[in-house]
Amino acid sequence: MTAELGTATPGGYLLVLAILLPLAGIILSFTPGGRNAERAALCSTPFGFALACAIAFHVGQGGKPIVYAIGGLPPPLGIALRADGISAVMLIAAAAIVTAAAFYARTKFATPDGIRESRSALTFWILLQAIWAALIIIFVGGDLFNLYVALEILTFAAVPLVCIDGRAETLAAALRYLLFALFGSISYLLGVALFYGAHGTLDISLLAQRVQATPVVWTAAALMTAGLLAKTALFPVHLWLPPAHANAPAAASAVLSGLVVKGSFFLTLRLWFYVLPALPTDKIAAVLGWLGSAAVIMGSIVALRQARLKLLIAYSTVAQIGYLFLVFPLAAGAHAWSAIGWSAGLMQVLAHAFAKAAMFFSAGLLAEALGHDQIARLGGAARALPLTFLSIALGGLSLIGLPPSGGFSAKWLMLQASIASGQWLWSLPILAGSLLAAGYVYRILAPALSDGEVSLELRPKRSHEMIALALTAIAIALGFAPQTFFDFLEIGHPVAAGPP
Amino acid sequence: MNELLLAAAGLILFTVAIGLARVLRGSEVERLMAVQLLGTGGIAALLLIANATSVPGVEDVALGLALLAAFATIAFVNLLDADQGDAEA
Amino acid sequence: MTPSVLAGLVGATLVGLGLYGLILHPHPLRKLLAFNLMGSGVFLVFGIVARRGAAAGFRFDPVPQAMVITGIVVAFAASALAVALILRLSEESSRVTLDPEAWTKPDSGDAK
Amino acid sequence: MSLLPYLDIGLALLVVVVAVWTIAARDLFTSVVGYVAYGLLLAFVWIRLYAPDVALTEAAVGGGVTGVLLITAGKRLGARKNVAPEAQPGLAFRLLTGVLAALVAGALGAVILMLPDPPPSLAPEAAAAADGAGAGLGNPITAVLMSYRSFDTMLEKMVLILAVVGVWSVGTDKAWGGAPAPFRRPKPYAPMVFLAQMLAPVGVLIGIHIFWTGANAPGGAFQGGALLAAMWMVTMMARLAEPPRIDTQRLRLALVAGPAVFLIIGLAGKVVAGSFFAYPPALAKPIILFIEAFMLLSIAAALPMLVAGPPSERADQ
Amino acid sequence: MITLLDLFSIAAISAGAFFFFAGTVGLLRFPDALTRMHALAKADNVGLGLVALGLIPRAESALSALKLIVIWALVLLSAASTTQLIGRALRRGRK
Repeated sequence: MTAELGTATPGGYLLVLAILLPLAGIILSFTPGGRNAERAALCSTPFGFALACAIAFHVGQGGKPIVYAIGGLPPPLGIALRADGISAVMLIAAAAIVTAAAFYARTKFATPDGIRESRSALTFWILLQAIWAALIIIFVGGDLFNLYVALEILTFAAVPLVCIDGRAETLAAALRYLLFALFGSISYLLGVALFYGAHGTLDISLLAQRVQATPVVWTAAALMTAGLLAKTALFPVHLWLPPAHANAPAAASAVLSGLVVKGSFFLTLRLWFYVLPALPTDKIAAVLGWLGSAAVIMGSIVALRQARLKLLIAYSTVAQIGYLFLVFPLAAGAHAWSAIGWSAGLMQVLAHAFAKAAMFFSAGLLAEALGHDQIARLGGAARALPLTFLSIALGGLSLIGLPPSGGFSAKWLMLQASIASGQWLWSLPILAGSLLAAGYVYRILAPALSDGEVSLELRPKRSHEMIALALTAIAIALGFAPQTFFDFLEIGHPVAAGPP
Repeated sequence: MNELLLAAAGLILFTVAIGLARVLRGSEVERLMAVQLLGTGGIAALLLIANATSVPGVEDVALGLALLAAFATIAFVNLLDADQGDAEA
Repeated sequence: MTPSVLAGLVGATLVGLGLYGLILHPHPLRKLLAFNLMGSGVFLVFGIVARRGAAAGFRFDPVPQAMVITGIVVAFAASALAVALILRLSEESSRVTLDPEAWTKPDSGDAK
Repeated sequence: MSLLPYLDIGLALLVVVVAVWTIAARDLFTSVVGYVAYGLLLAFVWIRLYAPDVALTEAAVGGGVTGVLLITAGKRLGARKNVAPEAQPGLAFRLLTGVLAALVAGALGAVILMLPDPPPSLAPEAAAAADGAGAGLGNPITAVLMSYRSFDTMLEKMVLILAVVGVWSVGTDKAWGGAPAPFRRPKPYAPMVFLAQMLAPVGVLIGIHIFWTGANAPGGAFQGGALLAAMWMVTMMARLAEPPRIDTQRLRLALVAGPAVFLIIGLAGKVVAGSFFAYPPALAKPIILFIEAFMLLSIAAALPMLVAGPPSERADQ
Repeated sequence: MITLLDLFSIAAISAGAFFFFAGTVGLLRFPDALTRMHALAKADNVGLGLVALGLIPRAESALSALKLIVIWALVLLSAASTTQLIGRALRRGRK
C-alpha cells in the first residue's frame, strides 16, 4: 500500500510548483501593489499554462497518475497531491481560460494613469490569480481537508469579484453568493469530520480502500454533496448564480461561469467516483440525475424569458450545469457504457467552460460597444460587430449541441450511454435541453441578424474579439477530439480499473 | 478535593447562568454587563474545572479570556460615543 | 454519557439550530450569526472525533484539533468579509435584503 | 460518584440555551450579544474536550475579535433605521425549515453515536513521527499545523490575505489607499485610555508568551497573534493609535510576511531536505519557530484590518 | 490526607463561590441597572480573587501561580474600566 502511495513519482514536483506559482503571484501583486499586480498575473499565466502542459505530458507518458507527498510525508499523516487524466485536462483548461481572461481584462482593469494603484485593478488581478490557485489545488488535491481550504480560497476570491463595481445590486448578489458558498463549505466540512471520525484518514485513495456502506459514510457523503451542490448551483439551489454571474465584469463572469462552478462539480465527481466507488450508488445517482434534468429544463426555460443578454447566458449556465449531473447515472458502476458516460461528462465540462467563457467575453464586448445588453435592442448589431456575434453563434452552437462541436460530442455520448445502459429516460432531458437551448440562442441571434441600426459607443478591440473567438474555436475543436483524448481521461479513473 | 473544586465550579456556573438570564432581559447596556459577568464567573469556573481534571495550559486560556473580557463593552461604548459625538456613522 | 457523546449531541443540535436560522432569518447579519453557530457545531464534531482518538500517550488526536484551529481562522475571515459587505450594502441602499426579486427593476438594462 | 457528568450536562444545556436565544431573539443586537456570550461558553466546552489549544483560539477569536466585529456591525445596522422590516416567513415555511433542521440534527446526532469503536486515530502516527518530522515539538498540534499539514496552514494564511483584499475592495474607489475609519471618532475617554495603556503592554507580553510556549505547550502563532491583534485593536479603540493607510508598504509587508516566508522555506525544503515543505531534522524546530514568528506578525496585522473594514473617505485623518 | 494548604484552598474557594452567589442575589434583587452593576463589579471580582488565591497552592509552578495573579489583576482592571464606561452610558441613556 505504501509503495503505491509513495512519496513522489516522476514529475510530481510539478504539482507543487503549479500551486505555488499563482500563490507567489498573489504575494508579489499585493506587496508592492499598483501595476505590479497586473504584471505578476500576466507573467505567471503563461508559465502556469506551460506547467499544466508538462503535468499532462507526464501523466500521459506514465499512463498513471503522478503523485507528490508534501514534506516527504505520505498520507495519512501528510498531504498528498495527485494528478490523473481529468486533473491534467482541467489544469490545462483552467490555465487557458484564466490566461484568456487576463489578457481580455488588460484594458478594463488597467491602473489608470496618474494613479499609483486603483481599487478595482488591484482587487481583480489578485483575485483572478487566487481563483486560479484554488482551482489548481482542487484539481490535484488528494486530501479532503486540504480541498476544503481550497474551496474557501475559491469563495474568498470569487465573491468580491462579483461586486467589484460596488453597486447595491451587485453587493446584494455577492452577499447572497457568499452565504450560499459558506453554507456549502461548512456542510462539506461536516462531512469531512465524519469521514475522519469513521476512518481516521482524509486521503482520497486511502479512504477509497477503507470506506464501507455504513450510516456514517452515507451521512458524510450526503452532507458533502449537499454543500458542493449549493456551490455548484444545481437546481434547486441555483438562485444565487444568475445575479452573481450576470453582474460581475465580463472577464470575471467568464471565469466564474466557465471554471469556478466546475471546481465544486469536480469535487462532487471526486467524492462519488474516487472516494466512494465501492458503494452502491444507483439511487443517489438517480436523484442527482433528476435534479440535473430539472436544472436543464428550468434553467433553459427561464433563460428564454430573460431581457438581458448576460442574465440569459447566466441562466444558460444553470441549464448546462444540469447536464453535468447526468454523468452520475450514466457513468455509474463498471459497465461497458460507463466509460462513454464518463467521457460525455468530462466533454460537457470542457465544452461548456470554453463556450461559456467566450460567450461572456463577447457579451461584455457587446455591452461596452452598445452601452446596454438588452436583447430587444440588439437589432442590426450583428452587422456592426460581426466577429463578436460569430463567437456568440459558435458558442451557442456548442451549447445547443449541434455538430461539429464539443457540446455535440458531449450530448451525443450522453445519448449513447443512456441508450446503451437501457436508461433511455435520460435522453429526454438531453434532447429537450438542446431544443430549448436552440430557442434561447435563436433569441439572441434573430434580432441581431435582423435589419436595424445600432450606434456603437465604442468599437471593441480586435484582440479582444480574437480572444473570445479563440475560446469558441477550442469549444468547436473539442468535437474532433480523437479516441486517445478519451483514453487519457480514463487515466487513474478507479471505476475503469475496478472489478466489474 | 477535586469534587469540592467541581462543586464550587458548578455553583459559580449556576449562579452566573441565573444572573445571565436576568441581565439578558434588560437594556442593551445591561446585556453587555451580562457578557462581562459571564467572563468573570466563567474564568473562575474554568480554572476550577481545569484544575480538577488536570488539563494543561488552562491558565493561558484564562489569561486570554481575562485580557479580552472588556472587549465587547469597549466596542459598544465606542459606538455609543460616536453616535452622539458627531451625527453620522 | 461521556463528555464526548454529550458534546457530539450539542454539536448536532447547534448544526440544526444554525441551519434553521440560516434558512429562515431574512436579515443577512442574522444569517451570518446562524452560519457561525452551525460552524461551531461542526467544529465540536471535530472536537469529539479528536477526543475519541486518544491513543499512544496522547489524550486526544492532534490532527482534528489542528483542523479546528484552521477552520476557526477561516470562519472568522468569512465573517469579516460578510460584515464588510453587509455594512456597505446598508450604506448603498435603503434595503438590506437578499431577495433577488427586490433587485430586478424593469429599467436596469444597462450592463457594466 | 462524580459531579463531573452533571457539570457537563449543565454546561451543555447552557450552551444550547444561549444558542437558541441567539437564533430566536427578536432584535438584531440582542442576537449579537447572545452570540458573543456563546463564544465565551464555547471555550469551556473545548476545555472539557481536552483541547486547550482550541479553547485558546476560541477565546481569542470567538470571544474577543469576533465580538468587536459583530457588536460594531450590529450596533451600526441597528442605528440605521433604514433596515426595512422584512416580511417574516410564513408559518408553513417555518415549520418546514424546522422539520428539515430537526431531521439534519437528528441524523447527525444518531450518526455521531454510531462512530466506530475503537475509534480510528492518527495519534499513534503523530507520536511516531514526533521526533522526525515532528521536530521534537512537545505540542503535537503545533507539529501537525507546522509540519505534517503545513500546506494547509500556509493556504489558510493566504485566505487571510484574500479576505483582507476582499474587505478592502468593498470600499469606494475614491477612498482606496486611505486608512479605514478610526474605531472611535470623538476625543478619547479617560478610563478607556487608561485601560488600553494598562492592557496593551501586558497583553503583548502574554501574546508573545503564548506564541513561544506553543512549541511545547498549548498555544502557538495563531493564538498569540490573535492576542496581539486584540491589543492593537484596543489601542486603536482608545485612539492611542490610528488605523494605518492601506497602501503603506509596512502594512503590506506585515500582512504577507507569514505566507511569504512559509512559501520560501517550503521551496527551499526541496533543496535542503529533499522535498517541498520538508525541514532538515536537525534544524526543524528553529525553522518552525522562525516561520511562526512571521506568521504571528501577519496574524496580528490581518485580524485588526479585517475588523477595521474598508478604507474610508472621511477626511479626519 | 488533608494538609493545611488544602484547608486554605478549600476555605478560599468556598468563600469565592459564596461571593459569586451573593453577587447574583444582588443582581436579582437590586432595583436598577446602576446598582446591579455594583453587584457585578464588586462581588464577582472578589469571588474570582478568592478562587485564584485558593488555587495558588495547587499551581504546578511559580509561573502558573503568577499567571493566576495576573488573571485576577486583568479582570479587576477590565471590570473597573468597563463599569465606568457602562455607568456613563447608563447615565446618558437616562437623560
